[in-house]
Amino acid sequence: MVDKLVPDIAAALDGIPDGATIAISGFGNAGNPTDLVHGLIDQGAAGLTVINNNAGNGHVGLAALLEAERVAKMICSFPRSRDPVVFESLYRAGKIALETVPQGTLAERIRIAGVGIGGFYTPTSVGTPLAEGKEERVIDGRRMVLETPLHADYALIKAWKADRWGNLFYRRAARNFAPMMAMAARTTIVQVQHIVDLGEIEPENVMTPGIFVDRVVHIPVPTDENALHDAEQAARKAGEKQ
Amino acid sequence: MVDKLVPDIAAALDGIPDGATIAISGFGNAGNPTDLVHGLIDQGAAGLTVINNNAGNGHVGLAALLEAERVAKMICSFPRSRDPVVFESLYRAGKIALETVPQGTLAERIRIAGVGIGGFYTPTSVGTPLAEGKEERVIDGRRMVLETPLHADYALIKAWKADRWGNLFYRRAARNFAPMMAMAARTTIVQVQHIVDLGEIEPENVMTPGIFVDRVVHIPVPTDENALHDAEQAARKAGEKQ
Amino acid sequence: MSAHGLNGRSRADTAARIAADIPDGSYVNLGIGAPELVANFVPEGREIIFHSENGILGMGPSPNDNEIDWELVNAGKKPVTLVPGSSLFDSADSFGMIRGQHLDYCVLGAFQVSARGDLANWLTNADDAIPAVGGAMDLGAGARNVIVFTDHCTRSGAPKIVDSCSYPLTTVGTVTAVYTDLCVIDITAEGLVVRELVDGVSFADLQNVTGAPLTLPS
Amino acid sequence: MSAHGLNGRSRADTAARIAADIPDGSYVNLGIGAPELVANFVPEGREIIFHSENGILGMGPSPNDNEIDWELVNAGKKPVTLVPGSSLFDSADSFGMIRGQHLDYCVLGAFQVSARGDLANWLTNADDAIPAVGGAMDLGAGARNVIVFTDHCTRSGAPKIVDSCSYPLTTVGTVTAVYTDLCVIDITAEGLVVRELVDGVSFADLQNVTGAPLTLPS
Repeated sequence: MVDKLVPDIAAALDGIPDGATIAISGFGNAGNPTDLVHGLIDQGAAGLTVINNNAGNGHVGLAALLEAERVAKMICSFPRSRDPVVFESLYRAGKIALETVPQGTLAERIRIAGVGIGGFYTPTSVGTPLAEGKEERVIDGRRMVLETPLHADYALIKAWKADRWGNLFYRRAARNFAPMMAMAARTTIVQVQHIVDLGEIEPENVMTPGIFVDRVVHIPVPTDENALHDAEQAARKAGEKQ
Repeated sequence: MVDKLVPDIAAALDGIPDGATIAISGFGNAGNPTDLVHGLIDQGAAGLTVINNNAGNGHVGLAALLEAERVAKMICSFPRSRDPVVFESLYRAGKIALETVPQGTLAERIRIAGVGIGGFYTPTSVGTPLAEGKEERVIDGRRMVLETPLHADYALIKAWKADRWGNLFYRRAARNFAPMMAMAARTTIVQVQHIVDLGEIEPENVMTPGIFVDRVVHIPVPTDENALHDAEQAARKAGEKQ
Repeated sequence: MSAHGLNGRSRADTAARIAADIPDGSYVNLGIGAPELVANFVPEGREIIFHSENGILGMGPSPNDNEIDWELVNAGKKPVTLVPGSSLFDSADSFGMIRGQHLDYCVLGAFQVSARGDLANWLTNADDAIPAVGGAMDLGAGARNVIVFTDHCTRSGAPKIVDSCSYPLTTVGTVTAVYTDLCVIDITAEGLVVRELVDGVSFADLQNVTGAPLTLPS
Repeated sequence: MSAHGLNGRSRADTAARIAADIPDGSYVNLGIGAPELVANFVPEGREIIFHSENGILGMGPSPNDNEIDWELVNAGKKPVTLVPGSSLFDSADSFGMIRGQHLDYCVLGAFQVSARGDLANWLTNADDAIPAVGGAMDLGAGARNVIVFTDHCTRSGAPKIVDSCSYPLTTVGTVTAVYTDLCVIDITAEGLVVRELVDGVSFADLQNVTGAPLTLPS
């Protein structure tokens, strides 16, 4: 019997070794697997390479993982946020490496890793510093650069519904990078708000088929990273005033 | 106001010139826009290049278009069917050109035309006759060949539901090549069984966003190509007996 | 009055000017910041479909405070709403729309724009600048019309429209038009063509605060 | 008894033998024709998830005549059903699963298989053969385990397991095992290793009707 449900976050994150490459979905709060990221701090793996669109906000979620100095390298499109202090100070101190990738190229590089493609030519970044060192050719009159697949050892993603086969449904704008990351990772770990019976997600509406999913953990009330950030900031300010 | 609905098949197919490249979705009966294909026979365009997974069955649908000698070239993965007589006789008579493309490469070549990618490296077809003349390189230890985008001037597709913005929902296995063809074509023409109000297809469940769709024609009871084929065969046999 | 010393229009007026040029039925992506203002000025009777690169087509205005849904945010990570007819998709599909030239317009801010349509809007030359590009290179390379929405000069009065960008480029030769507090400029094969000047600003005034040669439509 | 003169098992028995080797929870694509038989022999208690390259995961058996839905067909264009937990997707995603090595097994027919695991199953050398490949090259290049299900010899008694394929290739070096009416052969770095012989067939018998050197497991 196929049953991808695991009892808790520790089981979901079991075995992640030092030095692993971890793809983390989410764009702002949408689709952000904050509970898995916090679990990863407890789990202890270090020297990680993290793929995410951003590089953390405030001192919570991914920023907390960075602040714990578990991440050796970030691969992202936009290492800036409302409150980017953690990444910026690590970066300026030379404690973290950064690979900046245009957002669409990031999405597609992850996708091709998942679908067995070895590279693609894109017009994005041509003639810019981000194209330096990349093979370039003109295709149908348009300058293009060659981009390579971005594989991950693990993906941490958040979904709205899952069944025991690992079929996933994402709500609203929570989908973003998750489907590609689920395809690109050797092991895909999902925190999900609702566990449903097989067949409850209409076959047409499955967004990530279970074949791409390895472990599902039920987190009915996920951590709200925005709220946590605000609370943390308020506490910090209150502390400063005392 | 955005309103992509057109009154009839003639309006849907208006302006298709001789020599156009037409992508036609469908896999067996599933997602097969038979009414548009029959309309294209009436419309009259000739010298066409047609992209479809197959090359017609019996004497109906795409096979009828071929039999009317409107197609100069087929690009497909499997130019065989239960009853491939039309394509085979044209091909053997040198009246039609054929480009055979592995099915997954066909799907991806259409997709990349739609998403602005200039080429991709794939392990499929390496070392086979279908890789002849293609650039090859070894990526991560795997031999890969370079494949190019497959653009279309028009796509003819069938969907289950559409709204006036052109958002589409496909039923069961009718999706197959349609989403990529809708992206890859300059003009995408859809025959649809149900016209629904804006918002009736849940935003999460839209399979082809309207941005990829140009014209929608309401065909509540589409031609069933299998049934038509069977009827046509029965009539042919009855004729032979007389 | 700005650093250039000329009496330009407000950002809201520039946003409205851009909105007036976007035809009914267009698919449009608005960059984070000032470009977002354009959505407030869609002329009555036009249906413009807004795209957000994190996976939304048919994005609506900000929600009321009691309707905020943090799983529904725009590219600036701020809560938004959906309009009837909206669709949601993943980032690969979303950037497929962009790269595949399906968007009719994108509106972006700029540090600099060159006479041949190069755009610099993602990175300064500061020693400690952290390279953060987001979707700017994809949008600049992919949209059919790349509109730049910018102040005509920097806060210190330096021209932002220049012969050649001194900042790192975002895209090469893709900007189609620039809308500023002072003018509308089309970027053509013949260079920068001034389509419109705001009231009270002369061609000579404009050339004076612009770092590349301007022409009038022939 | 077949053209090779040996007393082999039936296709159904070979299909059952393959099914017995596919572990619980596997994702499996069965080629058109004889490989489809494998689905009939999944051992009790195992959950095998069948993939169809036209966009189905969780494909069930053929429908009853009154339940036929022509929008739900398999790769052979025949009507099928869905099991609870199934998902549907487009051809690009479906072949993404294949090419991306997410399928545990595919089972394909063959004209010929070579000692190094080359597969020829799509085109003969006939002068008028029309090249029709379908998904065979994608499946053969992409699945983690590529199982060939074939008669040991052709109808005229010629070996189908050969040193080097004389027919045009489908894939190079990807076949992992061959199940025939006479045996199970693993294709390893050391060549063709006979894992099993059917009752009444000796190693010498098998070598006699095979076009490449066989070994026994060390």
